[in-house]
Order: sequence, then structure tokens, then C-alpha cells
Amino acid sequence: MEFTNFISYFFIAIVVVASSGIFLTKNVLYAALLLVFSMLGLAGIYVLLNAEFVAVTQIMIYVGGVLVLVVFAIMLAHNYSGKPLVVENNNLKLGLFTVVLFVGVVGYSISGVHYAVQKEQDGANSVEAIGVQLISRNLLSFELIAVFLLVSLVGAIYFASKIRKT
Amino acid sequence: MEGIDFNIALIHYILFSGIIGFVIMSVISFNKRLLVVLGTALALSQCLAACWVYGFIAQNGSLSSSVNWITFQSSTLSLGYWVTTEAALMLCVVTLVSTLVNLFSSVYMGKDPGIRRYYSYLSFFVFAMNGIVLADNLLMLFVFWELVGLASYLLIGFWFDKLPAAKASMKAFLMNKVGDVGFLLGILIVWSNWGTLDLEVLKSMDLDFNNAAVIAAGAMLIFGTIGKSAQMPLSAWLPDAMEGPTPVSALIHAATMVAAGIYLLGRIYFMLAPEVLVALAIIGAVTAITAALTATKQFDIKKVLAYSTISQLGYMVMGMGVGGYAQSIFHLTTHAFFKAGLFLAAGAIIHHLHHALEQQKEPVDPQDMRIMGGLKSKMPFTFVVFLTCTLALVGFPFTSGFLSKDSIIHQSVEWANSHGGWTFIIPIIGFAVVGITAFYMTRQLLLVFFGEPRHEEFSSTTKPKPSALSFSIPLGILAVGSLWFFYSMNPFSAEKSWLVRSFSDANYQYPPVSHLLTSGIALTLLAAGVVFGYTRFGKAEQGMQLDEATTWNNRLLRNNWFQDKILHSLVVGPILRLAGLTVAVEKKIIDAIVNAFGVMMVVLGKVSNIVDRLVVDMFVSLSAKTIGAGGQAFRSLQSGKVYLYITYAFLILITLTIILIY
Amino acid sequence: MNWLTILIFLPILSALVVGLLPTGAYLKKINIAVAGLQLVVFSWMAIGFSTDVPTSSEYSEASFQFVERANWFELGLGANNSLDVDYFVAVDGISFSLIGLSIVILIIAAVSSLSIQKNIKGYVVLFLLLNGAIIGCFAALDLFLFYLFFEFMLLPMYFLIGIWGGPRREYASIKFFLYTLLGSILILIVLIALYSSSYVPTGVEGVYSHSLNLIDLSKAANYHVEGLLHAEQSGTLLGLTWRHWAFVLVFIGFGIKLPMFPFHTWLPDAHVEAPTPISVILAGILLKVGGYGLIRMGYMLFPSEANDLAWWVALMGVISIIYGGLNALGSNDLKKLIAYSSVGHMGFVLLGLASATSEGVLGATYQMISHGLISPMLFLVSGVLYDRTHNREINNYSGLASKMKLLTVAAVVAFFASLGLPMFSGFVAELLTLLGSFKSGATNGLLPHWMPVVATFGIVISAAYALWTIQRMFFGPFSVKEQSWSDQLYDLTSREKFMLFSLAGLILFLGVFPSFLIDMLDQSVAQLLILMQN
Amino acid sequence: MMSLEPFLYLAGFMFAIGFAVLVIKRNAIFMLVGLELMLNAVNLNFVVFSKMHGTVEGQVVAVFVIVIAACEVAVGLAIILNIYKHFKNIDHHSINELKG
Amino acid sequence: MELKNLLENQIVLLKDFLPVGVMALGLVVLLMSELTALKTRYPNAFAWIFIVFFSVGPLFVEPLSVLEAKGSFNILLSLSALVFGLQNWSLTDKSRQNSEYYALVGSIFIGAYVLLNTSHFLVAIIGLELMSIPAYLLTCWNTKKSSYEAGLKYFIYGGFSTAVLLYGVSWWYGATGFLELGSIEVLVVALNQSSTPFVLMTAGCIVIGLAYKIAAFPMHFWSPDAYQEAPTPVVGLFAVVPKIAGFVFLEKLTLVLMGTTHWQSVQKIYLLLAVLSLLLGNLAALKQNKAKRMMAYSSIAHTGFMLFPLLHASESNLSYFHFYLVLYAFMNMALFLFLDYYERKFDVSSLVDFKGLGSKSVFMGVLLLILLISLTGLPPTGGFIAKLLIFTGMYEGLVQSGDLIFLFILILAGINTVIALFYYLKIPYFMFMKKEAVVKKINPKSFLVVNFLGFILVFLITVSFFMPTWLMGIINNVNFVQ
Repeated sequence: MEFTNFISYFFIAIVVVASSGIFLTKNVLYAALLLVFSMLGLAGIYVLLNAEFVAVTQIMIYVGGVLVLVVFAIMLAHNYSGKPLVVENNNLKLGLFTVVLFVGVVGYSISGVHYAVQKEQDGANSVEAIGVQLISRNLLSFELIAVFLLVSLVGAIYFASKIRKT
Repeated sequence: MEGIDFNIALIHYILFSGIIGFVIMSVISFNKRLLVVLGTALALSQCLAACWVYGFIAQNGSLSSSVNWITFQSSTLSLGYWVTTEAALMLCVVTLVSTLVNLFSSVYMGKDPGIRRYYSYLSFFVFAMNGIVLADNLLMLFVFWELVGLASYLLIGFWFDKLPAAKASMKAFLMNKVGDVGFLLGILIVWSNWGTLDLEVLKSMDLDFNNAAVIAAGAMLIFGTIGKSAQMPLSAWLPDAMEGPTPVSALIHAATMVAAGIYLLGRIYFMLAPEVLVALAIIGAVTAITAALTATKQFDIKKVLAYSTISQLGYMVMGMGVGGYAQSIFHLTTHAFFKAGLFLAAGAIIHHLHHALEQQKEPVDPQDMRIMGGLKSKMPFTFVVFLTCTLALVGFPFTSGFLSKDSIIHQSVEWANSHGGWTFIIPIIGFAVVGITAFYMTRQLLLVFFGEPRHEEFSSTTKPKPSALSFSIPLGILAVGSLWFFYSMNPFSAEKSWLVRSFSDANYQYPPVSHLLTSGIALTLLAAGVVFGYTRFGKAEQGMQLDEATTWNNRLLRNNWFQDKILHSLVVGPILRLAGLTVAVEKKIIDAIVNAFGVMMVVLGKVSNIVDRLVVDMFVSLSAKTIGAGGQAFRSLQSGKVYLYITYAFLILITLTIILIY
Repeated sequence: MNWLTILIFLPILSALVVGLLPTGAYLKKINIAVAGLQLVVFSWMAIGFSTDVPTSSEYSEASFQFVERANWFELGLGANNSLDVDYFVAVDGISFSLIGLSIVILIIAAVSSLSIQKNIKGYVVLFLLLNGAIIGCFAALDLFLFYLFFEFMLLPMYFLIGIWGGPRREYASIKFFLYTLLGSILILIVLIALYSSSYVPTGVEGVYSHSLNLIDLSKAANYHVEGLLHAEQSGTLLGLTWRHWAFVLVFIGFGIKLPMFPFHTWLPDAHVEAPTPISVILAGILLKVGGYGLIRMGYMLFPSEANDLAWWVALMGVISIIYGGLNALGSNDLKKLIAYSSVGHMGFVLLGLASATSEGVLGATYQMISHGLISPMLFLVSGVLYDRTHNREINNYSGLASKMKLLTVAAVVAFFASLGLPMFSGFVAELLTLLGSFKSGATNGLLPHWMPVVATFGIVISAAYALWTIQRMFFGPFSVKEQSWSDQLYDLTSREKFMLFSLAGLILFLGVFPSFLIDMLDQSVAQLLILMQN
Repeated sequence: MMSLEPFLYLAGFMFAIGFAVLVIKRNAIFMLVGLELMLNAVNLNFVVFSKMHGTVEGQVVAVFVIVIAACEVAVGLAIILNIYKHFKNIDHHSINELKG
Repeated sequence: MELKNLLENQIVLLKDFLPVGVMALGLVVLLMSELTALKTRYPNAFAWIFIVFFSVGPLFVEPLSVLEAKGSFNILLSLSALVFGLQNWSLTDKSRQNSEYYALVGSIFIGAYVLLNTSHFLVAIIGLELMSIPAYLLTCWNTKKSSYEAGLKYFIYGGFSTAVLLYGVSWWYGATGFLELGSIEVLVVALNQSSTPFVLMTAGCIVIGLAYKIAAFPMHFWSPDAYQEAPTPVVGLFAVVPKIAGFVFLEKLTLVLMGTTHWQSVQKIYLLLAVLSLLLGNLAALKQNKAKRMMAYSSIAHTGFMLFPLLHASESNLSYFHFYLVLYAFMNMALFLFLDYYERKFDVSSLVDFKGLGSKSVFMGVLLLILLISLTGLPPTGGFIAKLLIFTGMYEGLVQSGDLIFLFILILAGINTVIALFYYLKIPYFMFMKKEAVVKKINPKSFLVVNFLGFILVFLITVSFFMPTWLMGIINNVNFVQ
């Protein structure tokens, strides 16, 4: 079991480094790229927790779709403004204070949580289980997410058309 | 018996004819002649009815009847009559004097445009006065007490377009009101302790005098007298009341209204505890002496008579105080006649001077004695009347005044003997007042009637047209009324007077001390007063300079012991300042405190600003984001920066969870 | 058809009808006609009204007349309890005479509003709504209905002052609305406490319901044991039991309406800015609603608590008398002076109520009616002057008597009635109140003796400012601030004469023959006192 | 079974960092990045708990959250680019015309 | 094969979400109609489609039995959809003539319907998102600089609170293992085992997420800007639809939390939210001079008012809460209907523009006055009954729990009513008491539909004063928690 512990700590390290990197960097592009690394780290963790399907969706949708979109937007935005990519911090002290406070509260309360039953994984392939779940128990949310996708895309496209007419 | 119902009907007539007269005369506008005839006839009929009632009462004792005014569960407040001999006597006096005044003012007020209003007010006054006389309970007494106050307010302020008259009427009513409030408190005490205000019932209860409530009630009730009969603390209004027409002064401020105070004492005499009587004696004496002294320095003919009235009223109150119940009432009756006579005579003089001064360019006050003089030859009849009434006032033998005044002095000497010690001051003051009265009356006689006429206008005119009949009849009757025989056969002994004997408590008997001693002292003092007066005012001009000299006592007495100034600085001034203060308080403080919303919002605005600045600036040196003025309240939170919103929200919620955890 | 319901809904329906009619001066005539019709109905009811209703140990439907009770709605609140509110309208001596007073004042105000020119239709509609709300308020015996009419009066009043008022009308009207609303919020809280802890047995065995009916609430048996307002409820807050707190809230709530000392600051502003007919109604009727409400909700539902706190109620009354008097003495605006005199006079109502003696309470109710006649007359006098010269400063006029004879007569009558001269109704009221409050010191020991004594000083102060005003304005030589006024100061028109002298006649009648009104009040006051004494 | 505690702490940490980025950085796109971080932290939580409870429901939720996040980003960018067109810069901190 | 029967019982479960299907169909039809030239021939085509699919359709499809069971709020949603459709009936503004506008609004209704009727967290979150995303877009609909700014703020705020909500739900799932709110006993047992701070944190996060939707105090910052910038009919939706859905779900959450032992401290969170939003709402509204912004703050105040019954969620308190919610919905629908009418007819945006309008449109002026009186809570209107019931609920809380907090709330609510009167009266004050010399352009078009609709709504509100039983009857027989 030694190996899995090592791997898990490895991935945790990647994610921690990447996300703190995002916080520290001033450049938007670096932030986007660091986000990619943290996403990949997370995908690895998912695999460890044998949630393969989630890992795959994570990589495909998040890394593939969303971040590409973000990078594309950064490029588009900055060439319009001509301003440098660098961005200063603002509201640092108050923000930090709130974050530290939040971490304190969460840390304190996590220790008090009592988990429900701690059952052994039944080994079934998670992809097939998710598939069955999607159709049977969460059929409603499955349909709704479809409507949600439709609406947000319609809206996004409508407003995207507005950008062009400058 | 047939007699009683008839008499009660008569009493109804006497009382209500006044108010009916008031209504008729003020609503229907008669021409002058008809108005005068109607007014006088009405008064005369009342007088005859009163005498008839007196005759009836004299034979078979008191008469009473009452009707329920307000009835509620447990008790009732009623109005009714309790006609005793004093009541009947007073009734006759009031109605007689009002008839004479009505007659007199037909000419005196002849040319005045508001004569209709004048006659209706007179009739209303008689109605109110009769109400007081007939009242059988304290409530009715109080009701008519205030109505008389209203009547005097209207009559003093008759010439309302003259500012001093308006001010005088207000002053009169207010000072009466202060007295009435004391009276009302007395009624409250009586009602709360004995549950009834009916005098006959109260009398039958024979309340014992060492019960605190009785003393308190007595003390409060005499306040009414002090207010109405212008006793010492509240006597400032009577001299100013002279602003009203002279017949009014004659009727109201000499004979009837001011006497109501004494009559009230008579009515509630059975309730007055010894301590209260002593107080009365002192107040009476003090008033008598101060008013008499003031009278010596007055120049206005009516003011002299006004102060003499106050002094005589003080005398009567002193009489009551020393136990001379019957003597005071007797003096009240006689005083009504000769004082009314004096006032009407003064009225005739003023009327005459008024005619003469008509053509004068610059306004001269017809009432000022300094311009008079030598009228003896001009107005002989008025002089005779004036002289007889003065003699009566001074207490010269063979006059009614002698009988009534001396009886009071006897009583006070008698009282002082029985009480001893310091109480001897009262008779001494009594005697002193006799002397001073003699002095100022002779001063007035000399200034007005003797010596050469000082004003060139009079000397030149021919003999004045003979005084109208309507002047001479009243003056004549009043003059005769002030002689002795009308009251008792023997000019020297008062107790044989039919009037004194007819009083309800017949056990009055003449004081044992030698009657002649006190009369002797009184007469000598009288003579001294006359001689002193003659020496001082033999030659009028020299006397007048003496009086006008600005020595301290002249100023003191001319301003009636500075009562007006004291009254203003001690009472009127502070109340007005207090009123000004409350208005200021109202504007600034009360409005601000109670107007909570403005304050709350401003406070909340401030609080939230402080919190806002504290929380934000502590950690972040924000750019010069100015926070709006007080009313900005939470708007400053709404600073438009999204990140601020989120941090605020999150911060507040986290701090809350921490608080809740502990 | 119950006469009371007609009296209430006649104006409201006619308001709706007028709302549809085209605007025009004739609407003001309709306004007077409606009020006249109400007077006819009222006098018809007065004939039928019996003044000797037997008093029983507890209030019951028998102690009221012209009773009309119809079920309005049962609001199911969760499973077991329901709030059942019914349209319960009835009248006893006090409320019947107050309705009579309001109808008279409404007629006078309708006649005096003939001088209104600005958008007449809105004015008449609001006037009629106010009319209906007032009558409803006095007739309602169900707290919900009472509260509905009590609040429904505010809106028309707000607009009537706000649109047709004087220069600072907006401020005055919003201040009036906010003060009275704060008062009514306090009353609402008590109303809720009452019906939540009421536990009235309905016909069906074992089924209880919450009710807001005044008669049920006045009986101690009808309260739920755990409810806060149960007689034996022991829980206290800051030393006072919950029932005492309820009385305090009701007292403050209605104290704001009957302007009591600390909460009276809205009255002078509202009066100074309101147009004459509206300030006649405000002074004549709306102040009485405060007093009436205090009697109904305060003294009828919490009699023993009222006695415990009688000392404070009387204290507030006495302070109002003195404070009102002094302020009147100090103010130089005629309407402000009359407003403060109202604060003073209404202080007597509190003093009388607190004394819990038959004379005292009778004096209080009598004072409400007599003040309801006197102060409108005073306002009409000031209105007559204001209509001519648009100026109310006392010092700007002097010697008006020589120019305006009849106005002077009316003013003298009004001012002397207000200072309590015997022939007028003010005297009877103040006499009874003082007799009662002094006697209460001796009999039930509620009020100390010094309070009526201080109240009598109040009378002297009121005499002072009344006479001083007459002397400054009416007597003395004629001189007016601006010369242009002297020709405008013509004497009373026939309309003004009708208004002033009908009021004067009523004041005189109630002053000389009080028994006519006292017999009517006597029984209901006795019934109230039975509750307060045991 | 390896203990799942560290993952939960990691999720907490990521959430905090996401919040920090959201609040502190002056750029709208940084805000989006912060949001993504926070949502990923939530996903991690869900996956960890679904493993703990042995059911698959947590993972289903995680998938849905990813989809929602994707749509949000799409809509967010649409708005941001429009903002950008009007304000000529992307720094959302200085956009505060709407006051009060 | 078990897949097939799995599918069958799921279909049964889905049956009560059939209306969502109808609405989804509506969306598709709307988007398709964009292609056809329908728009040119009849201008109101989209409004017609919208009404058919979003207000009449769902009701029609819903089986009657289910409707009684939990119908009142669904009916309310359909009613507000109807009002929205009619409000945009004779619309001249070009930008609102396209189908995207109606599609986005339609999806808000879908989201609201889902959130209203579900007690499963995941479905709730998706419903919440379905409501929020279109809301961000609709706020920017006027494509003005300020509306984009408002949209961005709304978006960032919404994203943040969704993330927090999800975080809370994840911990809730962690602790209890269930995402269903249905089985209260199991959840309560699970929650009782965890420590109070944990439950506080979890419940706190979830409540923040929902508080954002109902615009309670800490999470209200977006609403004034969004209300000011979004097109007025949409603002009418913002004030009604998400609030109803958010509150109903919050109520289901409260029913669970009330059972736990930690309820005493969780109640404090509700208390803070309620008191601060009531106080802030009223005080900030005093200083506003834009009509819609003032109404945003007033709706925050009403949110605070509606949170009070949840503090002591006894059975009667909940029926008061529903009564107030339904009445609040009617009042706000009517309010924004009137604001829209005045905006389109007299181009009114700030309070001062109301000057002198009282004489211009007396009918609508009087109706608006009655409505504002009802919002303040004065007797002759339904608002009074609602306020009275909330006060009764507080009083019962005081009696039953003996906790003096309720007395404090009673007094605070009383004072706030008076403050509310102050700013609600500003509009009639300007309308009736001030005279306007010159009125800006008056849109000659007759607004018959809008007037009639306004009259119906105000009539409904006043009738509910005189006959509150009909409204309470419908509410009472609806039991929410399946």
C-alpha cells in the first residue's frame, strides 16, 4: 500500500503547488496554465479513488474545453486592450484575513464531522454504475442538465453575437 | 299654604326676569325711550316683589325649594332656593339699587350708542346677583359667582374700544377667577368629605370645628370672598374697574357684587372654624387700613370712593371675623345705600363736567378732582346728597353708618376683650380707619365742593341747567336711605334696629361693655379726622401741592402700595416667562426626542459608517472612497465593487459562526 | 336593516358613487345632504334609544343597543385554532353620544367645506370615506373591525391635510400619519396578544376558538390558561405582569391619538396646516377616538390593571393640562393656541378616567363631547379670520370688535366656554371631573389630592390665555397689520353664522340642561365602573 | 485502505485558494479561474465521499458539477467580453459606476 | 434487463415532473419559431407561445390530484408566467421581440418549477443554476454599459454563492450519505452525531447559497443593481419567482434542521439574516431616489419579514409563512406591472418623475396607492392580514418558547412598518401632492391589457383582506414535505 500513499501524496503536491502558483502569479496566462496542471493532478487523484469516469470527464471537459476557452478569451481580450497581461493585487489584506478565517473555521469544523457508514467499495466498474445511476435514479437531473446546456449556450451565443457588432 | 307657592313664584319671577330682560333687550332693538322705560320698570317690579317676599319671610321664617340639575347613580347635584331673612334683605337691597341705577343711567348713558347693550348687561348682572343671593347650595353659589364675574367683565369693558377698559376687565375677571378657584377647591373638599353641597343639610350636620377637613373647607371657601370683595391680596382690580361707566360702579362695585363676598361668609358662617374667623379678622383689618390710607392720596373722584369701598369691605370682613355676623350684614345694607349715593352723586358731577368740557379742545379727565372746586353753588342738591352720604360713611350720629359701623367696632372691642393679648390690634385699627375715613372724605368734600372753581371753564358758565329728574330721585332716595330713622327709632342704639332683630339667629344681644365709651372714642376720632382734613385742605391749592409732592409715602399710597407692580413681578411675569420657556422646550427638545425616525436614521447612519470604516480601513488602505453624508447609511456598503460585496458577506457570516461556536 | 350599518355604509357607498360622478361644486352639496341624512337617521335612533339599560356584573349583549352581529370570516390558523372575526356593531350610551357628536361636527365641517375650491371631487370622496370610518370606529365592538376603521381614518386624513392644507402641509401630514401609525402598531400588538390568548367556548362542546369580540374578551373566563394575558398569569417582565404591559401599550397607543403630553407634537402642526373644515373634524372627532379607544380597549378589557396604573394615567393627564395651557399662553399663532388648548382639555379626560369614580368617568366622557363642540367652534372662529386675511398671528389684529360684531360675540362665547364658564358645557365637564378626581383621593385612594388641585391651576391658565387672546385681538382700538385687510374684514356671512351659532346653541344647551346627555351616559358609565370597582 | 483525510484537507485548501483568487485578483478572468478552483474543490469532496460511502452518487454529482461549471464559464466569458468591449479594460475592480 | 424495469419505475417517478417536459418543449418551439417569419406577421407570437407553454400548459398537464396535493405554488408560478406574457403583450421595444428573451425567461420558470417541487439536492442545484444563468444574461439585456456591469456583478456573485452552496452540500452528503431531504428522521439522526460547529458550517454554507437567491442580507448586494438595470417585466420575475422557489426549498431544509439538537445555534443564523435584511432593506430604501432601486430594497425588507416564521417553524407558523409568500408574490407582480406601465407611458425612472401623475392617470394612480398601502400592511388591504399573521406567529413563538428574542422582533417589525410607510408613501406623495409643470412625452398607446391586469391583481389583494379564508384554504390543504 506504500506505493498508493506515495502516488497520492505526489498528486496532492502537484495540485497544491499549482493552485498556490495561481494565487501568487500576476500574469493571467500563467494562471490559466497552472490551472491546467492542477486539473490534471486532480484527475490523477480521481483515478486513485477509482472514479475513472469522473477523471476522464474532468480532463475532456475541463482541461480540453473550458481552459482552451479561457486561454482563447485571454488572447482575444488582451489584443483588444493592448494592456499588459500583468494584474496587480487588490484588497489583499482584507481578502487574506477572510481566507485565513475561513480556513480556521473549516479546519475546526472538519475535525468534528462524523462520517456515515464506511463501506468497502463493491469493486463494480464505476463507469457502468454511473451509467445505470444516470438513467435510473438521476434521470430527472440528466434531462434537466440537457435543458441547462441548451439555455446557456443559446444565451452565450446571443451575447457573443453582440461582441462582434463593435 | 297659598302664600308659599305664590312667594316661590315671585322668587322665580325675580330671578328669571333678569335673564329674560337680558335676552329681550339684546335681541330686539328698541328705541332709546322705550328701552329705558322697560329696563327701569323691570327693575322696579323686581324690587316690589322682593319687598313682598321680605314681608312674607319676616313673618314665617325661611323658605326653600330645589330641583335636580345633574343626577347620576349614587348622588345628585341640585339647584334651588333657600330664602332666609338675610337673603330676602339682600334681595331687596339689590333690586332697589338696580332700579335706582337704571333710572340714573337713563340720562347718564343717554347719548351712548351702545345703550341697548348696556341695559341688557345690567339686567344680566341683576339676574346673576339674585342667583347668588337665592342659592341654596354651594354649587349654585359658584355658578352664579362666576356669572357675576362675567357680568362685571362685560360691564367694566363696556367701552371696549378703550384699551385701559379692556385691560381692566380682563384683570378683574382673572383676579376673580383666582378667587373662584379657591372657592371651587372648597366645594371639592366639602363634596368629597360630606357628599352633599346643600347648605341646609350641611348646617344640620353641625360639623365640629376641630376636624381638619372643616378648617380646610372654610379656609378655601373664604378665598371666594377675598377674590370677589377685593380683599388684600386680590384687591388690585377694583380701582381699575372704575374704567366702566359710573352707574355700573355704583351698582356693582359699591353696593352689590362686592358685597356678595360678605353675603357668602354669612351663608357659610356655620362652617367657619375659629381659626378661619381669626384669619378673616386679620385680612379685613389689613385691607381696611391699607385701602383707607391709599384713598387719602387719590385725585380721581371715583378712585377715592373705590378705595373707600375696599376699606369698608375690609371692615365688614373684620366684623365677620370678630363674630359680628348680624352687624356685618347690617353694615353691608347701610353701606350699599350711602356708597351707591356717593357714586351716583360723583356720576352726576362727572356728567355735568362732561357737558361743560364738551367744547374743550384738549382732552381733560372729567373725573380729576384737581380741576373741580366750588361746585357747592353750582350743584346744591348734589352737594346735599353727597354731604349726607359722606356723613353716613364717616359714621356721624343720626346716620345709618353710625349705627352699623359702631356696632362692628363694639363687636371687635368685645371680641378683643374675650381673646385678649395681641387681638387688641383689631379694634385699634378699627378706630384708626374711622379717623382716616373722616380725613379723606373731608378732603374730597373740600376739593370738590368748597373753595373757588379751579377750572376757568366752570366759573364762566351760567348756572347749569337744573339736574334732570332722573338724577334727583335716585340721589334723594339714597340720601334718605342713609339716615338713621329708616333703620331704628333710637339713633344711638343699633340693637333695637328692626333689621338686626329680624335675623334668623335671634339670640343676638347687645355687647355688655358700655356702649357709650366706644361710640365716644369713635366720635372723637371722627372729629380729629375732620379737623385735620380742614387744616390741610382749607386752601385747596396748598393741600394739593402737599399731595403731589413725590415723597415716598405719597408715591407708595398713590400706587396702591405698588400692588400692581408686585402682582406683575411675582405672578404675571413668571407665568409668561414659563410659557415662553415651554414653547422653547416644545420646539427644540420634545420635538427632537419624540421625532424618533430622524434621530434613529442619523444614529444608524453614523453607527454603520463607523463600523464600515473600521472594518474596511483597518486592513486595506482604500483609495479616497469618500463615504457619503449621514443619510448614506448602508449605501456606502453598496460601493459598487463586487469583490468588496463578497468579502463583506463572507466575513460577516464567518464571524457569526465563530460567535455561535463559542 | 340595522340602523347602525346604514349610518356607517351610507357615506362609504356615496363616496363610491361620487367617485364616478363628474367633478363640480354640486358635490359639496351632496356631501352636506349625506351628513344631513345621517342626522335624520341618528335622531330616529335617538328616539328609540333607551337610557336605563340594567347594569349587570359583566358586559353582555344586553348592555348594548342596536346590536348587529354577522359572521365575517374564520381564518384557519394551522390545525386546531382559528381566528373568527365577525361584523359586530352595537352602541351603548358613550358610543351613541359620540356618534351623535360626530354627525353634528361632520355637518358643520361639510357646510364649512363649501369654501374649498381645489379638486372638489377628490375632497368629497375622501371626506365621505372619513365620515364612514369615524362612525364605524365608534360603533364597532369587534376589535378587528375597530382596528380596520381606526386605521382607515388615517389615509383620508393624510391626503386631506396633505393636498388641501397650508404651506408646510406635507411635513404636517406625514408627521400625523407616522405618529398615529406608531400608536396603532402598539395597539396591533395588544390585539394579537388578546386574540391569541383568548379561548372562547363555541357552541360545540370542547371546541374553543380565538375571538376578538369585546364582550367575550372583557370576561376573565374566556382566556387560555397558558395565554400571556390570563388573569393569573404570573410571568413578569421588568416587574410588570403581561396584562399590565398590555394596558401600558394600549394607553400609549391611544395616548398618541388623544394627544397626551409627550406624544402631542403632531397636533399643533396638523392643526396649523390643515384647512378649516378638516381641523374642525380633527379637533372635534379624531381626538375623541383616542379617548373612546382607551375606554373600550383599556378600561373595559384591563380594568384592574387600569386601576393599578391610575396614578400614572392621572399624572399624564395633569401634565398635559399644565403643559397645554402654558404652551397656549406662549404661542402667538391662533390655531396653534387652540391646538394646545385641546391638549390641555383632553388632559381632563385622562384625569377623569383615572379617578374611577362615577363623577370622574362621567366628567371625562362629558368633557369629550363638550370639547368636541367647543374646539371646533374656536377653529371656525380662526377659520373665519384666516379665510379673509390668510393670517393667523394674534398680534397682527386688535380691536376687531368694532368691525366684526358678530364674530366677536361668537369668539367671546367660544373662549369663555373653553375656560369653563358655568352656563357652558365645559364647566359641567370640568366640575364633574374635578369632583370625581378629588373624591377618588378620599374613597378609593387612587389619585392623590394634589392632582385635582394642580388641574384647577390649569383652569386659571386656560382662563388667562383665553382672555388675553380676546383682549389682544377683539378689544382695544381697531388696528390691523396691513391696511389692505381692513376692508376685507367684513362680518360673518350667513353660512358662518349658521355654523357658529348652532354650535354655540348646543354648547349652551348642554351647559344649562346637562341632564339630557348625562342620563344617556350614566348607565354605560355605571356598567364600566362595576368592572373597574370589583 | 488509505485514509481519505488528506484529500478533504486538500479540498478545503483548494476552496480557500479559489476564494482568495476570486477576491484578491483584479482581473475578471482571474475571477473565473478562482471559481473553477472552488468548483473543483467541491468535486474532489464529492468524489472522496462517494468512495467513502461506497455509492456512486457522489461521482454522478461531480460529473454534473463539471458540466454546470463549463456552462457557467461559457456564459461568464460572454458577459466579460461584452464588458470588455465597453470598458476598454478587464479590471473589474474599477468598474463601479452603479453606486448607492 | 433490470435496466428496463429500472426505467419503468423511473418514468413513474418522472410523471409528476411532466410540466417540466411541457416547458422544455416550449423552449424548443420558441427557438424554432425564430427561424420562421412568424415574428413579422403577428408581433405577439412569442408572447402567445410563451403563455401556452409556460403558464397554461404545465397546469393543464398536471394531474388534478397532484395539483391539490402541492398545487398552490405551482399555480402561482403559472400565474406569474401569465402576467409576464401579458405584460409584454403590446411591446414596442425591438430588443424584446426575439425568442432568446422568451427562452431565457422560460428557463427561469423551468428552474423555479424544479426547485419548487424537488427535495433532492442535486436536482435543486441544477434548478438553482437554471434560474441563475438566464438571470445573469437577462440583466445585461439592455446592452448598455451599466447593464453589463450589473450582469457581471450578478454573475460573479451568483457563481461564488453556488460554489459555497455546493461546498455545503458536499459536506452535508459527507456527513449524512444522503442527498434526499425526504427522510427527515434518518437525516436528523446522522446530523446529531456531528459536532455543532460542523453542522453550523454546513448549514451556513447551504443557507448562504439559498440566501443569495432570496436576496437576504449578506447576499443581497447584487439585487439593487440587477433590479435597476434589467428590463422591468424581468425584474418583476426576479422579485417573485426565484424568491418563492428559494423560500420553499429553504423551508424544507429548515424542517430537517429544526429536528436536530443544533437548532438553537442554527436559528441564530436565520435570526441574523432576517433582522439585518429587514433593517437594511427599510433604512436603505429611505434614501433611494430611483423607483426600481427602492423597490429592490423594499423586497429585501420583505424577505427579512418572511424569514421570521422560519425561526419558530411550528405548523401554524408555516401556514402564516405561505400566506405571506403568496400575498408577497401577488403584490410584487402588481407593483412591477405598475412600474413598467409608468415607465412605458410616462418614461418614469426616478421617484421625482412621478410628480403630478396623479391627475394624469387617476385610475392607475389609485390602484398603485392601494397596492402601496397593502405593501406597507395597512388594514383595508390584504397586506395587513399577512402582517397580522406574521405578528401572530412571532407572538406564538414568544408564548411557546418564552424566548424574549421574539418580543424584540415584534417591536422591531412594528418600527419597520412605520419606516416602510415613510418611503412607500413617497410615490403617492409625489403623484397626488405635487404639481408637475411639464410632463415628458406621453406614450399615446393605450395600455388596456396592462390596466386590466393591474386592476385584477389589486382587486385580488383587497379581496384577500375581506375574504382571507379562500387564500388560506388553498394553502392549508397543501402539505409540502412528501
